[in-house]
Amino acid sequence: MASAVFSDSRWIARGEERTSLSRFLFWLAPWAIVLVVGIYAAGLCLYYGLNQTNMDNRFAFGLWIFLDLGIIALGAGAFFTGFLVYILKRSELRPILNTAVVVGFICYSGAVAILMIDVGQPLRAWFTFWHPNTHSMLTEVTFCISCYLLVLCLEYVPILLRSRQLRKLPSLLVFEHQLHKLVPVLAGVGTLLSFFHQGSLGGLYGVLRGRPFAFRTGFFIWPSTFFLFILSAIASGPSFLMLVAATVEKVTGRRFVPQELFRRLGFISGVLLALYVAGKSIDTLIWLNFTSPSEGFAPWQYYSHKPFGTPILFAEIVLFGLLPAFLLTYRRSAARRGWLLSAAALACAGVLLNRFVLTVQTLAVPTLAFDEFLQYTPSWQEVASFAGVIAYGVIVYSLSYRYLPLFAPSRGENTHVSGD
Amino acid sequence: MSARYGMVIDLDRCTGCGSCMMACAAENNVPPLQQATVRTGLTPMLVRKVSNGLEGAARREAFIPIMCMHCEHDTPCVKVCPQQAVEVDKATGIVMQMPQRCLGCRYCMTACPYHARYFNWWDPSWPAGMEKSLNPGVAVRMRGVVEKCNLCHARLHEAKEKAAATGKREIDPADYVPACVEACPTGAIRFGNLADRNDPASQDARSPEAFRLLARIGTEPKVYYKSKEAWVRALAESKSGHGPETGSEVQHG
Amino acid sequence: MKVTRRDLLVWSAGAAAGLVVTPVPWKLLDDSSIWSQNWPWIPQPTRGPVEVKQSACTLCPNGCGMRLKMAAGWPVGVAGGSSHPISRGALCPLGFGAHQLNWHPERLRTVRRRATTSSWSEAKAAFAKACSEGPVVIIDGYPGRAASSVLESFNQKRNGSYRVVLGRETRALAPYEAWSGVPASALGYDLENAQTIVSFGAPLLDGWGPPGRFTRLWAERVAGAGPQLRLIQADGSLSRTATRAWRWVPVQAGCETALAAGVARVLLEERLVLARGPMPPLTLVDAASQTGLTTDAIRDLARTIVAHPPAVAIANDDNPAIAALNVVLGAAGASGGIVRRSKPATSYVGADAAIPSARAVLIDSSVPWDFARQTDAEVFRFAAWDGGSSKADWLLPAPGFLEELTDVPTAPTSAIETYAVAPSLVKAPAEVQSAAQFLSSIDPTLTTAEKIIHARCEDLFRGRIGTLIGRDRTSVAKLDSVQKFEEQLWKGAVWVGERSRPDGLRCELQVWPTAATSARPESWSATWPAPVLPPLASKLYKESSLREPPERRNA
Amino acid sequence: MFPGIDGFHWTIGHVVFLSLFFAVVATIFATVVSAAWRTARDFRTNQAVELCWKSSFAELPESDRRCRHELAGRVISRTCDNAFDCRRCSKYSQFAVLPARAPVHSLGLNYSGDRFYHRGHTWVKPAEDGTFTVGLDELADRLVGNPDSIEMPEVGTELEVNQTAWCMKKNGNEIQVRAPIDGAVIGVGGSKQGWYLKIRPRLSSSDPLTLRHLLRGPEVQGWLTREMERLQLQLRSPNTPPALADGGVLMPGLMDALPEADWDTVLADTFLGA
Repeated sequence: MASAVFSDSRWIARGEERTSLSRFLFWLAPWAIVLVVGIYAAGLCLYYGLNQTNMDNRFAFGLWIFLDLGIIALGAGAFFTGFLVYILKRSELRPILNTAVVVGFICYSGAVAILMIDVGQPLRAWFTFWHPNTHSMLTEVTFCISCYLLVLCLEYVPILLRSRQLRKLPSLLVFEHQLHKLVPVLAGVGTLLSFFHQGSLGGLYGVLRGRPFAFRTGFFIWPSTFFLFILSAIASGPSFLMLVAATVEKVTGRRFVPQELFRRLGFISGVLLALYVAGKSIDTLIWLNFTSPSEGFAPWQYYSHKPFGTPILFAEIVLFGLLPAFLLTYRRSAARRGWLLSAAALACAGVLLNRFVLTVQTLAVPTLAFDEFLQYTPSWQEVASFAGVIAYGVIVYSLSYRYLPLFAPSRGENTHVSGD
Repeated sequence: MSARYGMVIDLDRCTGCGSCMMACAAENNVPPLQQATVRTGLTPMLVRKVSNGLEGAARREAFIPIMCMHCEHDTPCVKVCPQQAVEVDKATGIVMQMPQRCLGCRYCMTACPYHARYFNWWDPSWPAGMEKSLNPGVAVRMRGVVEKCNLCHARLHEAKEKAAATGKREIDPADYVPACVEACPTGAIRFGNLADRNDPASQDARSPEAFRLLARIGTEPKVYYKSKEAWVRALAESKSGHGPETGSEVQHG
Repeated sequence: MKVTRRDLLVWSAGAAAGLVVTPVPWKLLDDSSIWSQNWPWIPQPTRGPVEVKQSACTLCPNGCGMRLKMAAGWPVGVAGGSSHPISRGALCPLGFGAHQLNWHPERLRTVRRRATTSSWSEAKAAFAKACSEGPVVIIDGYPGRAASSVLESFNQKRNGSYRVVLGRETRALAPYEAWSGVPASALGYDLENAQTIVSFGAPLLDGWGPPGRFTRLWAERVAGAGPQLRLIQADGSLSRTATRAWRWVPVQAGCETALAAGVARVLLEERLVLARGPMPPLTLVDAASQTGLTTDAIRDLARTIVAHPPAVAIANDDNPAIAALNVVLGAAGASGGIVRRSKPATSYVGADAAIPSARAVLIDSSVPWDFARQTDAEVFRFAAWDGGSSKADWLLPAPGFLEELTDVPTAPTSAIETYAVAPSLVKAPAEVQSAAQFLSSIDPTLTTAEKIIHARCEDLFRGRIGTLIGRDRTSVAKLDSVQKFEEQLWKGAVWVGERSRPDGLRCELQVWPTAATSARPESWSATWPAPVLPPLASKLYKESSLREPPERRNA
Repeated sequence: MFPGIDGFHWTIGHVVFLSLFFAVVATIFATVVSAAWRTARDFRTNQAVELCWKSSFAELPESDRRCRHELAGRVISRTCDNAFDCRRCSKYSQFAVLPARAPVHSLGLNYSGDRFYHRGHTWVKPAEDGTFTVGLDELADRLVGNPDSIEMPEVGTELEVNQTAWCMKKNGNEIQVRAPIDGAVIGVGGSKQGWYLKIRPRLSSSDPLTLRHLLRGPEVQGWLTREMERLQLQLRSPNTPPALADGGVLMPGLMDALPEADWDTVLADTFLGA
């Protein structure tokens, strides 16, 4: 009887081999501890206010905004894979689709959770829906992210309902079936929403006329960062999915994703990354030579503060841009799993560095002649909340992997039944 | 008749005494929290010390009061606030911050090139009994919202009420003087309606000695500075505007 | 009917969906945000009828005019009294937080005897016993008030000593008292008529005399109305006054004496002055090497000083060399220089002089907190706030800001006589008592401060000279009754005497004085006698780094 | 825009932005509502049972989805793509005429030729009066032994093929037995009676479609062989004693004998559970 209590075998999808529950719990335990500490830190911030952080009036955005921008960029794989599978009918990407949805769900829910701690008055967050300022990029971000999180939840529901125990309930099973048929609609909506909020997250900084390091001119109401953010997000999204899938394969010691699919993802990522690097380079040149000087800022100034020297610009464009783009698309390097994954990691690091530079360096460099370059070190509460979100992601993914058919091939179009 | 309230601060007359900061904080019920630092404080009016970067007998220093510049064009903070907690009052040109609507996202703070916006990092509190000394015209801001100079809007409100009570449509300019202007012992701050060409402040703003900080960004701030000294006027531009050789390395505070 | 798991799921899903269309979640959402706007722990300002009162700041001897906004009987805002003839609408930065001081966390509210709680009756018994056993010293930090005369007369009867602690502006005038016999407390600077002011480290723009007086004058002259005022600041560092001065003379810190001697030598050698004075023994080369300037720079400085007369030198403390320079310049007893005010004044004995052995020392609350003298006597310290680490045997809670009626005599350095009254505007806590009240309760024959103020008003009214400056200016001679005179004063008007006659001061100086004390560099907040700063001020100085926060407890 | 906001004014931006936003929100909600409505419709039109079955079928491992003709050896390899519903299979008649080549060996189980077998381990036996008797086959019987409790449908219940016909509980495991044929329940038996249900078929008993989807003859032999192989694999784990004799004979009351085995999986595979 004891084994029945402590065994979760009846929750594991039939025919799937999973490690023993004790090993699984042993794997989860450290993450759970990190998550609990993170929740405690977040609770401190909510109860005592943001004085628990090391942010200040100049560094009004800190680690958390970097985290938000970073994980939302990496989570772009969800909408982009959905777009490729459902809208462009690239069904060879199906095996990675469920992982993409779960990763997207984790990234977006984590980002929204952190945002709720980051704002000083979370109880008033809904004011944006009540009296929005439509000129603000943040309004667009708020609307799109909340809607897209809803979409991701709805995309996650069919996966969840296919868990072994839930599918025993006929109503849920039929609902799952019907919802699954409508998922292409959601994928379309998700694509639209993601396109706008990924862009608006870039626009968030690009419109800051008062921060010439970030300010960009652009097209109509959108600064160039709007488009660069979309490009970099969809370029790094597939790379991140590759990394997640490869990590799962490494941890479980099993293979779920055909090597061919890795290559395919890498190629998509690489081509987009190359496009992004080209766009970013043109944008940087325009900004250095026209936008910034016209506001009275000589561009060398931005790079005169350690550690934000020109090496950062080089790293952003060449080391984490051009190099992985080449490795991902070049036939011979892409054929080697090690090269492919290293390049994917570089691409993800590149997008993270870009978000870091835009959030942190923008605030650190002086604007007024008598400003000084400022430094900011996050407090333990900020770091713990940050780590908590990562732990949350690992836990949700691990649970999803263990109990939900993430990589099950059975749901191919051929075998999926049509109800009518 | 819409006004464009603004001010011209004569930096040659500013002795850096800090009376304006005190008067501003007292008028606007800024809590006397002792935990805050230079970077987390609430100083809607902040006097900063600047120098020409030289040492010894050639060194020159000046004081520069920084406050909300009430930008006229493309006001950075107004544009970015997601929920209309900042608005430019069309009748006065005052950039109004409404703490009751603010969710504390601090996007406006990153948008402001003058760092003139402050976040309430702590719950406002006063030593026991001191709440009796709070200015009844100004609401206390709660923790988690952004605040800044509203050009002593409560005083404008009072002046309007007074004008209305006496049946006048326009306020008497003498009735509306922000606390910092009133407090300055050297009269370095000249406040007035910049839209009125005869207003002394408006005339001062047009003098060749007048300048605005980061005017090239193009936000048309309504706070002007003036100085006879060229190195002080050079503060208008960013450090880079002149290249590295001017070395106007300036200490903060 | 049997409830299955499926039913439960369907019900909860239906309930969740149904809840959304009811007003409940939306109302909760709205209420939560309203709650965030009205957090109960956030203090709300007191509402009540608002009125404006004119008075004077009594926190230091400068007695600046103050305008108080009162709501429900409590002061809620402070501004300068613009009609005040000396302060002219200015206050020091600390004054803008004066109305919060009475609620300072370090406010004294109980009688304390060596850190243990005691009572007024015990304190009285102890002091009365001390009085009967031996002489008593009373130390006053703000002489000239009605309360001061209560303190003085208490001791006159008992053969005790009355000592005062004077500000450095008044101390700087001490040499003239020695050379002319005119009490330093009767002397002032006729800055309004000066054209060149050479300051030897005196913080003229940063807490010297009434804050409004020189800064206003300087601002007007800088702005170009009236002849330009040349402010030459000899200072060891680029002080606040030096940054704004017409010319900054960077000298070695503490070498003001040598610089004064050097300048005087040039003036006399080159016959740049009409007045005669003793030749300083210091050679120009020595003066140059001591001050770190070149001899040419000192020569140039001397010529610049006399180029634009009248000129006056201002010392930061009791420095006879600088006073001697004024004698050489002819500024002692001249228009634009050091003048004697019209009203006769008494000569005070400074508390710096050795305190005679006494049975007890009573220190008034106006004496700066850090004033401390080695004594075996029993010390009775009055104070409104606890500045920390007091050696006094008794700590007696005194009234705070505007909690008792007091009069405001002429400010130090003023060239003109003034008189004002600061009525009690704020309700004092029940436990406080001023030193004058304390002594009156021991010796009931003493006149109360209120009666003395009445008598002084009567004197001024009878004198029929001067002007009463309130909402408008009224000549005293035109007033019908002393009641009207008093009524105006109580409402915040200031009595101003007649202009001083420059010839009231004559200094006899045969030999160049040997340097006595060198000026102690004092913190900018040293002029603030209260042991604590307004909490708002200490907060702002911490948050702005505009100044070093003063090194005081709770500052 | 909404109540209680002072000084709010409409601009073109609001109109464009909010129309877009609400269009998106409306689409999302329409999707959910549509899915829910379709679900309700499926239940109303009795399509839910079929959908559930098809969904469960899709979850079966490839090895459990073999075509009956492969089991009978008529074709070499064929995966059923019709959810075991041969009544609608276009290929049925094409393959059914081929000669069967099933291996013949004793499995130690009794299977009679006059019964038709459902893949959910039930048999159907036609009676003279045109009704059918339904019972658990011997493999299921040996697995379950004596169930702890049985929940039978009421007489008169209309059953659909693959719908849950009755439920049994054994050692905390719930077993849902699928109905082998369409029809109304006219009699209820139990484990002691040796049969569980008497059913009057929806179509006439002579209609070829009534029983077409059920296994018979050599197919049963091939099917059971694979089932036994599966069971053998599933029950052979390091911490369970040999469950089956080398000859592959099932011992009765296997669930009681091997409480440690993963019965949830075994039962789900055996009874084509969800």
